[in-house]
Amino acid sequence: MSHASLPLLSPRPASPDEAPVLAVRGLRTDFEARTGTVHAVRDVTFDVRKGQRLAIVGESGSGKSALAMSLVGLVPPPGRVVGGSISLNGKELVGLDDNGMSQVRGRDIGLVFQDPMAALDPLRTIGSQFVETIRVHQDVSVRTARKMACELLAEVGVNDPARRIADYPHQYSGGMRQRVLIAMAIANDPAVVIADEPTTALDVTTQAQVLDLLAKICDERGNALIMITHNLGIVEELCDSVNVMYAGRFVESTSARSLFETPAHPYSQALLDCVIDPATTRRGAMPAIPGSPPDLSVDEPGCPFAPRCPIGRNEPRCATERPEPRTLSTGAVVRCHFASDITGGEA
Amino acid sequence: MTAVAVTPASPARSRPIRSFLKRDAALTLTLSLLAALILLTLIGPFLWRVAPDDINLSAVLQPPSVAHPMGTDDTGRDVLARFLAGGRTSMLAGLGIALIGAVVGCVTALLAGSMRGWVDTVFTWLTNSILCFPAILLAMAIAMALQPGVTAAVIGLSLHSFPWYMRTLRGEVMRLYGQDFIRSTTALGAHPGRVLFRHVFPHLVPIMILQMAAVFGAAVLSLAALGFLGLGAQPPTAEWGEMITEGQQFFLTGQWWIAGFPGLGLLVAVTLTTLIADRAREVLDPRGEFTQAK
Amino acid sequence: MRSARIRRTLLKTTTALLASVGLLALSGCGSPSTAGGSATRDFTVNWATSLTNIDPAFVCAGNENSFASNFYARLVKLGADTQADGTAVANTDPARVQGDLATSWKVSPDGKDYTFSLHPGAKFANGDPLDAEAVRYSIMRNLTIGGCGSLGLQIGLTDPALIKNVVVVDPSTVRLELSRAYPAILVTLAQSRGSIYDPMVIKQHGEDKKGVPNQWLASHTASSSGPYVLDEYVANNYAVLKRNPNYYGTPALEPVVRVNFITSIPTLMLQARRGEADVTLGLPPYVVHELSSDACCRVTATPAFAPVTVSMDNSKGVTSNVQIRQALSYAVPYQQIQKSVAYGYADGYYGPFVPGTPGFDPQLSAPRATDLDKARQLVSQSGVADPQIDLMINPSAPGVSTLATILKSSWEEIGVKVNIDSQTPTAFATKFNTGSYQSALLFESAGPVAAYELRKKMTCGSSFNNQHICIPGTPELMKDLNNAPDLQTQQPFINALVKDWTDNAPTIPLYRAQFTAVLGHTVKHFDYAPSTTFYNWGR
Amino acid sequence: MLSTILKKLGVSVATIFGASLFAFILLRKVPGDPARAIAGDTATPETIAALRKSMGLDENILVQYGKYMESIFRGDFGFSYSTGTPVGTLLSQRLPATLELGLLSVIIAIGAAVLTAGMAVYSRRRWPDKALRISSSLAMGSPPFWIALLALMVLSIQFGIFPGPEGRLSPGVIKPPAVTGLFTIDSLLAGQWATFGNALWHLVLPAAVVALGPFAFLSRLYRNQLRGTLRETFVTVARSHGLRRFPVFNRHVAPHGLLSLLPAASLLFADLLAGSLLVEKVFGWPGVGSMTADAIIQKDFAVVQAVLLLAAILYVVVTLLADVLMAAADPRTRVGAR
Amino acid sequence: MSTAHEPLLKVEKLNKSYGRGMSTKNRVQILHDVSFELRRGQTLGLVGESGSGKSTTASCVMGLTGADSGLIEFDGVDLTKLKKAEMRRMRRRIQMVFQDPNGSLDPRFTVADLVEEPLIIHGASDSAERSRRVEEVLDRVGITVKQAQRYPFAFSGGQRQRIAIARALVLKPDLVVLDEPVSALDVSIQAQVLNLLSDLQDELGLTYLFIVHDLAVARLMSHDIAVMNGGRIVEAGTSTEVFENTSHPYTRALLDAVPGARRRAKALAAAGDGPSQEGL
Repeated sequence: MSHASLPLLSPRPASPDEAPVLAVRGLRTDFEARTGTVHAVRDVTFDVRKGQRLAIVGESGSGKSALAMSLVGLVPPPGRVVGGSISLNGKELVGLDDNGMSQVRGRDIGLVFQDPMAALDPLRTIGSQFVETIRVHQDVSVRTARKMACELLAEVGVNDPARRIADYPHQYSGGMRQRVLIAMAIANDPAVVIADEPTTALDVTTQAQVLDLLAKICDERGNALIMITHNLGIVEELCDSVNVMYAGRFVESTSARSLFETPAHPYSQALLDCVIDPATTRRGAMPAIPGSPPDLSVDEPGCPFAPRCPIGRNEPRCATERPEPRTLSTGAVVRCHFASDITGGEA
Repeated sequence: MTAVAVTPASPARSRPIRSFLKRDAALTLTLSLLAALILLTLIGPFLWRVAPDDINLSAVLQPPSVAHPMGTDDTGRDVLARFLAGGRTSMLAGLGIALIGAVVGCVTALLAGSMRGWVDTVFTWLTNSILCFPAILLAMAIAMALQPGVTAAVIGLSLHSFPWYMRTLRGEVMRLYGQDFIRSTTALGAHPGRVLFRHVFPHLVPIMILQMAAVFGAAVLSLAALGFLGLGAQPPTAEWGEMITEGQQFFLTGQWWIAGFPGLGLLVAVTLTTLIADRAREVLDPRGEFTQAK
Repeated sequence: MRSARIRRTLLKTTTALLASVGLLALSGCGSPSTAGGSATRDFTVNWATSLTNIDPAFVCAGNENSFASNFYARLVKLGADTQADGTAVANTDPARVQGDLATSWKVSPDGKDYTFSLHPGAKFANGDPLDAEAVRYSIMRNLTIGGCGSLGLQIGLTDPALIKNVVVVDPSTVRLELSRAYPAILVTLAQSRGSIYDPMVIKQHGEDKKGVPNQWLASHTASSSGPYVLDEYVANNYAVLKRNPNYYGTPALEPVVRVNFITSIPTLMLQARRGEADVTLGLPPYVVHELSSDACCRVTATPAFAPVTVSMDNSKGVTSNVQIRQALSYAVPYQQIQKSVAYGYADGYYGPFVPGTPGFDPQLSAPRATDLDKARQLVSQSGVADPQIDLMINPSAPGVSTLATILKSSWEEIGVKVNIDSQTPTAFATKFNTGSYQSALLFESAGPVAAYELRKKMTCGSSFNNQHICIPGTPELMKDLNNAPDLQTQQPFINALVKDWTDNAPTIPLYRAQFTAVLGHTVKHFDYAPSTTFYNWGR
Repeated sequence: MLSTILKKLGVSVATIFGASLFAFILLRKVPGDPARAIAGDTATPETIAALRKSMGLDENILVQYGKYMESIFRGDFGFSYSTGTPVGTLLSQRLPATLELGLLSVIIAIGAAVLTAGMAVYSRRRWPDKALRISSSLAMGSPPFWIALLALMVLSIQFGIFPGPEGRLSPGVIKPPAVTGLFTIDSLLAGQWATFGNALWHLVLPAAVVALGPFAFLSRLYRNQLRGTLRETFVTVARSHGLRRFPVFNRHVAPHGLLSLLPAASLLFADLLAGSLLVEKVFGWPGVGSMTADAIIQKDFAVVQAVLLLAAILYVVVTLLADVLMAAADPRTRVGAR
Repeated sequence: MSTAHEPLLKVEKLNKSYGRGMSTKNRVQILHDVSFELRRGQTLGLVGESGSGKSTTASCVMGLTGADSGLIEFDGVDLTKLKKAEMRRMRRRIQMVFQDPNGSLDPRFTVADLVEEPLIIHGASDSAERSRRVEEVLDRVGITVKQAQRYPFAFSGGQRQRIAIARALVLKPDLVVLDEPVSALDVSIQAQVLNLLSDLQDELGLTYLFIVHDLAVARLMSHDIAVMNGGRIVEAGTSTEVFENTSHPYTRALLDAVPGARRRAKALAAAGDGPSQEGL
């Protein structure tokens, strides 16, 4: 395993003694489909502390977006949170009515979405949407809100914001729109910013700029950042801790460094193997994960990764017994019966 | 996103209709009601063996009774018998209009959509020119130019229905030609004819069925409207619209059954069609791209 | 703060809608009180008709002539009798004709010249003199225009023309020169054909182009010489008639008459019931029957010149076979038709002209009894195998489809297959007038002169003989009839012609429809003439 | 944008040309000789021949078309022989009535559709949506002339809530001074409140019946549009910023639905002639619709031709207008991308 | 691979513009003088961001879009000069795999029918022979005969892309144009498909024109690389040349933008040691 990664810029370490801003315990979200119930989020537990940059990594269909929407109570119907608790600065969010949730959204939790092209109302100017966003939570005049918006836009790198605030979304490029959306997400200074695949829809060259911006903003303001992504490169570059999600569960929760140096779960390992670096790779075969992700509407008794796992494929235990989270010596929490066998050490 | 796992990842319209029927009680119910109504008007005359044209001057304007379940009109004709005969006229003409429009519209759409260029321009101009007349007005003018009657009404309404098919189908043909699976077939070296008939045409069928349902409903109503204005079916041919006209003056003197039942028949038939088309649209066309006016 | 804003937006969006809904409701509640109020309302005539043209020289239909008659004076007018219910009914006897614009007239000894002395100082509504020149102009216009006016005015005598010339003797005297003595001319002069209009106005509006009647006159009046002025006219919708201040005669009873042209029977019926119309004309018999027992109104029925017939082409096809025609005439259930279609507002007869026409003989034109056996026998005698006829109808007229249905079913009972051929009014008229039909169900308006009717319908080869009736021996009788100056001398020829006609059954008269009017209780004065006018009607 | 409008204008002109040619040729094929119909049953052949000549019926059909178009540009729509009135006069007499009816019915249809569909989509319960679906299906399936009869029977005759089929005003109510020709507006301008009430009272029922079909169509369209827009990302984004359901619905969802409603509503407006055709007759409404119905029965082709042309022009103009409005209302087309 | 190979595909000065009317003002130039060569048995990676013109180039090569000017020479034949029928016959030797496996398979056909269709089009009349070949190629891409009776929607994205590959390969073409064949797939699935493509190339001696935006995938798969930007080829050469001695700033920017690459590159510079794939 040779993804040597020596961080030049050390992210702010999470201080364990600080009370978590956001504490999620045993969160479960279901979608009632005609074909049966899809358990999209299954028993997810994690903490986010002030200034932390947490990554949630998974493939499409792993439940990571459903998780993000569950946190802000915007799971699209027919989906809903069916269990667990989300505690924001001690305030319970699960079971809160929509009005209560509305006060949390934007003010306590900011959201940045995947597709900036579709994330702004095309019929209204950037300014009016921005002002609206500010005035939902802050009792300020339209004029003040507009001024605040201009400042924020300048902060995220929009040139001449006083003029461009009157423009419509389609007059902005994709990258610029994502900057606007980031500015709107932090406009009410939320404690936590959730970014759901914020760069997937952008061109490669723009991606980097937007990521830099997100990091910078959160650093300056001290917001916690939850980065939801499938791209391990982003995780490596941006985040300090990682949760690897598979089939609705966190299969490995650890620090970014530990994940890249000593991935504990076979799935994490396989994912890392799939990452190819254009600078170093050569023509030839690459390691692949066989098979395809499981159907989320069935909840098998064993480890959901077992059929694709180099170890689990041949272990009867993996097919019958669900692995419970275990904490390893590295501090990683892993759901795997054989995690210790790979890394060679158990706490 | 997880929601993706909920909605079918594949185009839903390729699913067999049968499986939907099994699960969709409402659709099954409405479909069987409409089928029952159509069947009733088609075989009704064999069950209710009273000739719709038989007059009986000694039993005029009788309210519904066992002998005349829908009463009699001002010449003593049995309203039920006329209701059944009128329904048959309406249904057959409606089906005819839907079919003629579908065939002509589909052929022109395929021609215009696949050949493009001046063929497309001419057809589009033609259909635009026809569509700027309201259907009923055009049908009236046709009825005026020909002999008023069911035939003229069918011709007029078909003339107005085919551009609707043509417009929707042409758009779909154009869209399909931009689709990768059509491009991939072309890339395989398939003859344009093969692409057209094996790959493009089958995709038009569900849209055509949807459109036919809509056109059928509208056609039945328009036909009745023409009959009401005296330009559709001519007396003594029984047709629901014509029956309403004949019964109109009796409405006010309390003999509601002469115009009441045919109106009810129209209402039920067209409403059922609309409900079915609605439901079918959700099944066949979940994106709602082919929502058609009228 | 936030919720306040939400409430405000909610309010903003719904207020507008609520306001409009409220406004509707308010107006709905407030309005009924403004309806009704017959005391202040203009005298209202609701008429189930649509007029195509109001130029009396040109139009043919009875309704149009009636309407136009309100605006034009005529030299003379018909005498009248009062029937039991108080309605005055015009009498078509030439001997009882009275003066109108003409205060008196003299007939030359040979009966060919009529010299009329006009009302002194009579004026048109616009102030133009209503003098001998206007009379000459008007009568000559009628004669030369080529429409219905010419034939009607001359009682069908066109070869040689009955009216030779009109001579202005002096501004208040005019002489009519006939080619032969013919007293019935006075009856036609009393009809709308004899209307007098202002030549100056017609000239102002483009005169008549050669053979083409003036289009302006189709919806306007050439000033007014009659009791009313056409104040407002919206075709197929309504007309407002106002008293003519310059009228020389007795002023019209009502100062203003509003005529609504309404073809929707339910509307007519409802308004009659609600007392929103003083007179309702042209209702189908069924509705008249319904209203006759309604407290709202009074129904008056008078004999009219309105035969309902089945015309047949006597020259071609099965209908050229006399036995078939007779068979058809015996198979019609006359009694039932009169009862269930005409609801009793009908009289039975069987002849070329209707009862009430001077010269009508009830013996010769007795109603035909329905005799199915005889009819079947006649069919078998005719030698026509599987007889089949097309019956052309114009279903837009009320009652037509009912009648057609009855005819079809009764004729099919004697083995004659009937194909009902529905045509729009125009196509119907064109086909009928060009004689390209086999049989047609016709609601006619006949002239009040027996000889005219016979001439029109029985002259072999005449272009007006749309039935192509040509009975052997009739040309001679017709010649004798044409030469006879007055009814007395005409009667034997009329009787002979009627007999020939009934024997040949060239047409099947189903019944003679009565003129019916539904009157509100406030209507005290009402009269009827072949060209119905409104100026003697009133409250 | 200007070039797009010019192009659309070109298409519109071509469409109207096609439509007018089509209508003209169709109506010249009408059987039955109009000259004979005018002249009546005792007209001489000479009279008929002279009439034919004066009406230009003896000329080549394309020449006739050319002359007809030329006369249209002079504002002369021909002569209606079934009413004895120039068609232009007829239209000016009857268009305001139809326009008034049409405008109110469009307002009712759009208002009701926006309100009901908005409530059905906004409500998180299922029954409002079901109720809307069923009621709009019923409205779509109801024959307007029959509903008109029923409404008259029940609301007017049985309960007397609405006036009978007597046209635009009660008998005896004086017409307001003509300014726009719309009685409601004219009476308001003249300050005649009673007349306004009476005119409106007469309008409501026919307008509601005319609005029935359009309401059904618009409400389902609006419902689908709203539901589609609700699924858009920007709605979720706005919610994620803390906006509550109603403001998001009101400011973001509804405008999109309304924008997409514009072309459909314009089509319906263009289709009003057809709607009024059926309803006017029943209500005795003295508009273009009842005139057309009569003219067609009478084969009065000058009127029918003018109405056909009018309908075509109305359709084309209204759709063009809707296109332009759409473009103007949608910033994506109004303002170019940077 | 040896450079002695004949070029199978030669594209020279290809130009293409879109837009209405004759006036140049309204026309948008999509391709500017695009030229490249592709040698038999090798893979050319055509790299660029969206809108760079790489897909249009592929479309022109396939004859799905007509070029304005330029030469497309396939095995010595100029494709731009071929008549329609000749081009159709030629397509037997040139096949294409599209980006989105959901859209490139007709949902109304079973998988077996879809894979059989190219054989029918190109006149393989013996149905037993056809079935044999369909079975063979499906087996090669890992789809069983039983599965092949199902419709495309019953398959996952990766499987569908394999079906698309089978459909392209059943005619045993010389050149396969791969238009972003893995970009719609998940990371864990990408590798499966890419490996399959490499294996098939080795087995069947296929030549690939590989359209791709992911530089890593491009390097993994290609012998030669051509970088496109704004309708022009800005840099071309062997894979090693382009990636290790990047000359054009645009290519440099692309490489730098890959997440994680920047830090890794700096780290590498610091550590002075390159990680190797062989360790896996």
